[in-house]
Amino acid sequence: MREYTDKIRQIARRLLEEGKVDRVIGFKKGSMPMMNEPCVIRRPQDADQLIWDGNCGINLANYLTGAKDKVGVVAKGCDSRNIVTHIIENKLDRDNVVVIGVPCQAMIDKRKIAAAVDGEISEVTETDDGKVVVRGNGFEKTFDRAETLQDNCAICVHRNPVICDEPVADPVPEQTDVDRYADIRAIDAMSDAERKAFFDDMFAECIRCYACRNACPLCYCPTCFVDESRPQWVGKGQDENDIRTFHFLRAYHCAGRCTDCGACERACPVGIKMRVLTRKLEKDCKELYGWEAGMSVDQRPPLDAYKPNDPDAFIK
Amino acid sequence: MTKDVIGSVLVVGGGIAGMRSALDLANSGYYVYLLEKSPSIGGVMSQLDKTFPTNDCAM
Amino acid sequence: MGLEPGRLHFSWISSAESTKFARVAQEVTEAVKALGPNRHFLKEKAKVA
Amino acid sequence: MEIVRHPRYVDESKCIACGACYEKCPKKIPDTYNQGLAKRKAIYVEYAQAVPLKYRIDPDTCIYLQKKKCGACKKLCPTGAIDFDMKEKIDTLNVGSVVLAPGFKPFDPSGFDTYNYANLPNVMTATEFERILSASGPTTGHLIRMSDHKEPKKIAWLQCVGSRDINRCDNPACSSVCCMYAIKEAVIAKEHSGDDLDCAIFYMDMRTMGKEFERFYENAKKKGVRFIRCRVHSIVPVGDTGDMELRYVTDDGQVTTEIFEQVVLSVGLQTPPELVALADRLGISLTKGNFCKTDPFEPVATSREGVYVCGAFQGPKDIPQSVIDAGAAASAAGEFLSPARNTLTRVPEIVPETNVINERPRVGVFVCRCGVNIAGVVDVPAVAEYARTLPYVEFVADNLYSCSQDTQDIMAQTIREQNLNRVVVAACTPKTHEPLFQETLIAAGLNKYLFEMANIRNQDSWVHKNNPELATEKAMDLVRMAVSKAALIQPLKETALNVNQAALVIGGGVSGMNAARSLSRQGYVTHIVEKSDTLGGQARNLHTLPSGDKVADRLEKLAAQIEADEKITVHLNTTLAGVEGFVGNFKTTLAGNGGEQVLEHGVAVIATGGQEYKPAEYRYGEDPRILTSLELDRKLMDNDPAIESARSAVFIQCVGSREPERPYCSRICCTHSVHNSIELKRANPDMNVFILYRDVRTYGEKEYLYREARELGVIFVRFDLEHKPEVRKDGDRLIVRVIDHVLGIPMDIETDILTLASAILPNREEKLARFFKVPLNEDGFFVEKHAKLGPSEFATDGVFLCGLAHYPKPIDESIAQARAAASRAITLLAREKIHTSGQVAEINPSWCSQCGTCVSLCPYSAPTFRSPEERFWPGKAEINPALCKGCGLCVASCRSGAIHLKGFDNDQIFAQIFSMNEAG
Repeated sequence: MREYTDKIRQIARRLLEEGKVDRVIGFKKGSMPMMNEPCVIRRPQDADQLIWDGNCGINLANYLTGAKDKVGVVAKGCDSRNIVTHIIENKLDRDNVVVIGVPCQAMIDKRKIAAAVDGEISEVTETDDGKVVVRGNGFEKTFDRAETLQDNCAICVHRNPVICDEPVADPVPEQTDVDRYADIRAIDAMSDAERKAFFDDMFAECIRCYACRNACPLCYCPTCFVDESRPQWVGKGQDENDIRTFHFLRAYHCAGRCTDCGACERACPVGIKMRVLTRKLEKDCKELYGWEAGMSVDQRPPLDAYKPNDPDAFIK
Repeated sequence: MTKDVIGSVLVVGGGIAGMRSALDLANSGYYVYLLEKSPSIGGVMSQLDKTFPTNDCAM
Repeated sequence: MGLEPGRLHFSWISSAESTKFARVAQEVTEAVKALGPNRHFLKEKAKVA
Repeated sequence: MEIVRHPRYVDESKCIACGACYEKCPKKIPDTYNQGLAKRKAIYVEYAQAVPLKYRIDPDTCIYLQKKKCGACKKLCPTGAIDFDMKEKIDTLNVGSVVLAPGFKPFDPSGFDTYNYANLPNVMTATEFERILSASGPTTGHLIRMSDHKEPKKIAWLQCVGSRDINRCDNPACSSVCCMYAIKEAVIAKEHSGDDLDCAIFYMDMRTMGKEFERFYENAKKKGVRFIRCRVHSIVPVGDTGDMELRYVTDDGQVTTEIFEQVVLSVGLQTPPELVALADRLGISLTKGNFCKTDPFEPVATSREGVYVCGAFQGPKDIPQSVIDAGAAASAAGEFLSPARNTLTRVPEIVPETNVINERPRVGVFVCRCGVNIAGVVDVPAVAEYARTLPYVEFVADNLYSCSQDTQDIMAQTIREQNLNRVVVAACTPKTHEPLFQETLIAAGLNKYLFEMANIRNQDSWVHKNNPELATEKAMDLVRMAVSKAALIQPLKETALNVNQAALVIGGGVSGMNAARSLSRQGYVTHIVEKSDTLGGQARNLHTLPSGDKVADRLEKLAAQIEADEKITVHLNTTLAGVEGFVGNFKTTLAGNGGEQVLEHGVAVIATGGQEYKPAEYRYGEDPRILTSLELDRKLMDNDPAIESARSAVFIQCVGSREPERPYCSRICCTHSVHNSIELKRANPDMNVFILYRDVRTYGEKEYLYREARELGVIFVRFDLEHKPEVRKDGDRLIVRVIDHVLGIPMDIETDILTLASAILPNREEKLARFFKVPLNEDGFFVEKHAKLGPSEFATDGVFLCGLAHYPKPIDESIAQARAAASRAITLLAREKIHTSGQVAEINPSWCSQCGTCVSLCPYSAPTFRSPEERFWPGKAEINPALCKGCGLCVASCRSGAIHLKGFDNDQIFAQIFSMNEAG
């Protein structure tokens, strides 16, 4: 991780010095453990604020939406795919962005760690041999890093940046033996009553704070459908139907575009696992159209285009 | 070619060819008489079920 | 998403396929009737005093 | 011209197609529209979608007209439309030109006793079979056979019935369309009855030479349709089972018998005797096969000036080709009449429009009785009474016939007197009557979009005729829904755009030149852009046509005409560097001759042609005696001594065509090789000429050439894709080995000329496709608007297509398509202004997120991004109303909800839905 941090600082400094970018977006150490903050560096001398470790999960593509100046951005696999989607969807000009590509070694999940220890955590360190050491008020606990990963990172198959101008390191091996959709298949296999119960349970805690939407790099509409009043697509209250409408529609808006960066679940204050919705659609897009989001700047998502040979088995 | 030609055309046959021809002429600024011996236009194409290669409905 | 199967139907029907349209409409109506009233996602009607 | 107007015995201006007469007519006769497979009455409309939808009495079967009895229809007709006293009328028309499109008659196989068509109910013609497959046919689309109404499990098609036959009938020509329609019928039959239906097509040569046809053929094979190359001699009934036995010889020479439950005869196209007589009266010449005689360079001109021909009378052909001809004939007639354009057409008077914006809605509801059609079931006064109670309704009336002229006048007057600003008509279907009522609104000075229709006939009184109470209740629901929407509708503006009167033709080959000449002859300034330094394109490489014409001579004449034409500017050595704008207002940047030039034009014709495939197979390039077809033409043109001295010549067909990597037929090579084989035989009758082929595709009257070649002693040897000929060199000798399909043994042919009939390749004009936002297909040819109905135009308005850029085709067909493209372009130019529809999508830029989904999805390229430099809403998407068709695709796809469809706004639709909900 140390090498990554050094390399990122070095690249950022050089880009700023050479005037190739007006600013660099990356991460700096947060005031609390496992709470790194996105930060914007505008002067070469500030580049040393930048860091990299397993707590850089926030999708920085979110900060690029509509950028008009020259930006350098630190991007892992999923971030880079969202940058691609941004380019496709006119949120960003490819010529305006310098991607500082980080071959990602997966992010750790602060909630998993916090749940596994008692008491306040004061320090978390990752060792070179794949351990996570957590220290707090009167305790120290060591985890296998692999056990502390974010859910989406554990099943990630695109850890290396798709587009990259300034590589931070050589590509890491991609995971090839993961099953991304075991839980989705289980839901698919449920009866409608079971499925309803599953979702009843899943959404029971939702407080309609829209943190998932706000964290998502795909959600950039000037006015979100939930905020429209003519027509009022979704009621504003806590009615279960409105909650579902919000989540299902939001997932559909991400169909063929979601890179499973995990921003939504990370942002959720009540721990709703809404990635099952986006991954169901991701699975369908892959199976029906052979499509994975954000892999190429030349192709639009499958739902944005009509082809005569599109599958239509559901039509009688 | 005489210069005082009459700006109208008689189209004989109201099948697909006759209809297309009549429409083109009418839209090009000529008065068209479309002649069809049966009581409605459409010709043989209207009797077909579907048309290849798209298997579109012929109607 | 827990919507009962059989409440959503798709069909290609050309403008000339009146019989097919009638048949599909019948089938859908019967399928939905067989399901009975919708049990999921019902929103309670606001009670006006 | 004198024309005979046959009496309909029904007054068209009065008939409202209510069907009361049909209900009561006692006379049942065979339905000719359904090929006699069903019954209809003596008073009838041909089919439900017939235009005009007016009844007619068949005088030969009507009881009254025959015996002066009955007359039930006259008593019953609510509008008094029946008039038994109508007489034949002879009208004299003065016309400037005549277009003949009289079509064809399917061959009648009753005369073939071995096929037993006249005796066996389960032997039917392909046209009859179409009706069986059709949802509107006698069996409502159920595939059952006639004898016992059983679903057949095995169906055979026999090809070339009444075509390519001089023994049993005198129709030597190929009908061009039967192979494809038989395959289509087999595929559709399988769709109807499931994959286990056994379909077998017995054929001589499979002629699938049209665009996308070969793929369709290959797919049919994959779907299990059997193709058996054999001409079946006879159809023998199997006892009284209704089944039939066919005897045939398989490819390996085995004689086989097989039993089928249904046999379809693929009957050919022929010119009926009455047409031959008509041609005689008009003094136009016919071909040997009784088709209209034309010149390859003037494919739609008859032998008489001012008389043009199109469709199957010009030669046996399919729908796209007929549509192409039709455009060409229209263009030819238009060129002939150009000085008299717009002298006889009429312009309607314009009533000034009242401004109703910000007025409180005042809805007028007109409930139509439609005679007894609606009022017989629905309680119309009750519905009208109910309508009066609805919000914003200021006026209600019920009419006997809303669509009659006098009612229309009264409606217009009422709208004025009552100051109505929204109109709802509860009547029949908007599909046929909306335009009529909109005219009434216009006449009353209202914007035509302030109109809403409730369909209480087709969707109510007709379907619920046994339940009047329910029907009345439903009518009220429909009216309430319509009124709730009507209160929210707004007047919509149709913007008028000027159409730049210049045309741009891209490509200076035969197609491009013909398109340009047609445009210029109709009075439009035209520019030809040609990338090379001469006009003529691929035709410059051709020697002669089967008609005997020297292509070079005709080409020279054409090019001279183009160059002398003051309205045509030719830009040689020029390509397109960019295209901006849209229909009526294109701005194209031409690059060439050391500079750039911007051209403004209203329409564009793409005629960029194709090229010859340079073979990688058959040792091409290794020996000067191995030629492509065009290289042979060159030798013939140059009178190369090698031709005269050759003792033997071989043609190999399908070189690069109909192969897995290029799965289309190049259409012209069979005719080209057969024609050249005749040329060789003529030059040197002792020469041994072989044509190695897969299917001989000399479609239409080109079949005569095939026969002539065989008569001259040209030897045809068939091979298949798995056993392609091999070419080898033995010292100086050039040897072709092919497996003889009759003997099944390899045969070596020593040859002095080996001609490879190589494929026609598209030019893959990807840049051009991007410029004009038009698509290319997998093979690299341009994709037309509609395979059947729009072969010479693109889905993008204002852009047209012809020649090899569309698909391989011979010169006459290219010329026809060039003129068709011009004809379609002229219909746009002649309008001078285009009015956009009011019902178009509109983007609210403050909600637009610029994601580009609409831009990507729209089939008409209507949404685009504003320039990033624009002062207002830079970079946001906007919709060009001139290109928008109002389909709503973008509206549905917009995540941000920024797009709405005018006339179908969310609030309007929701109002309708919510007011439906009250129905309970």
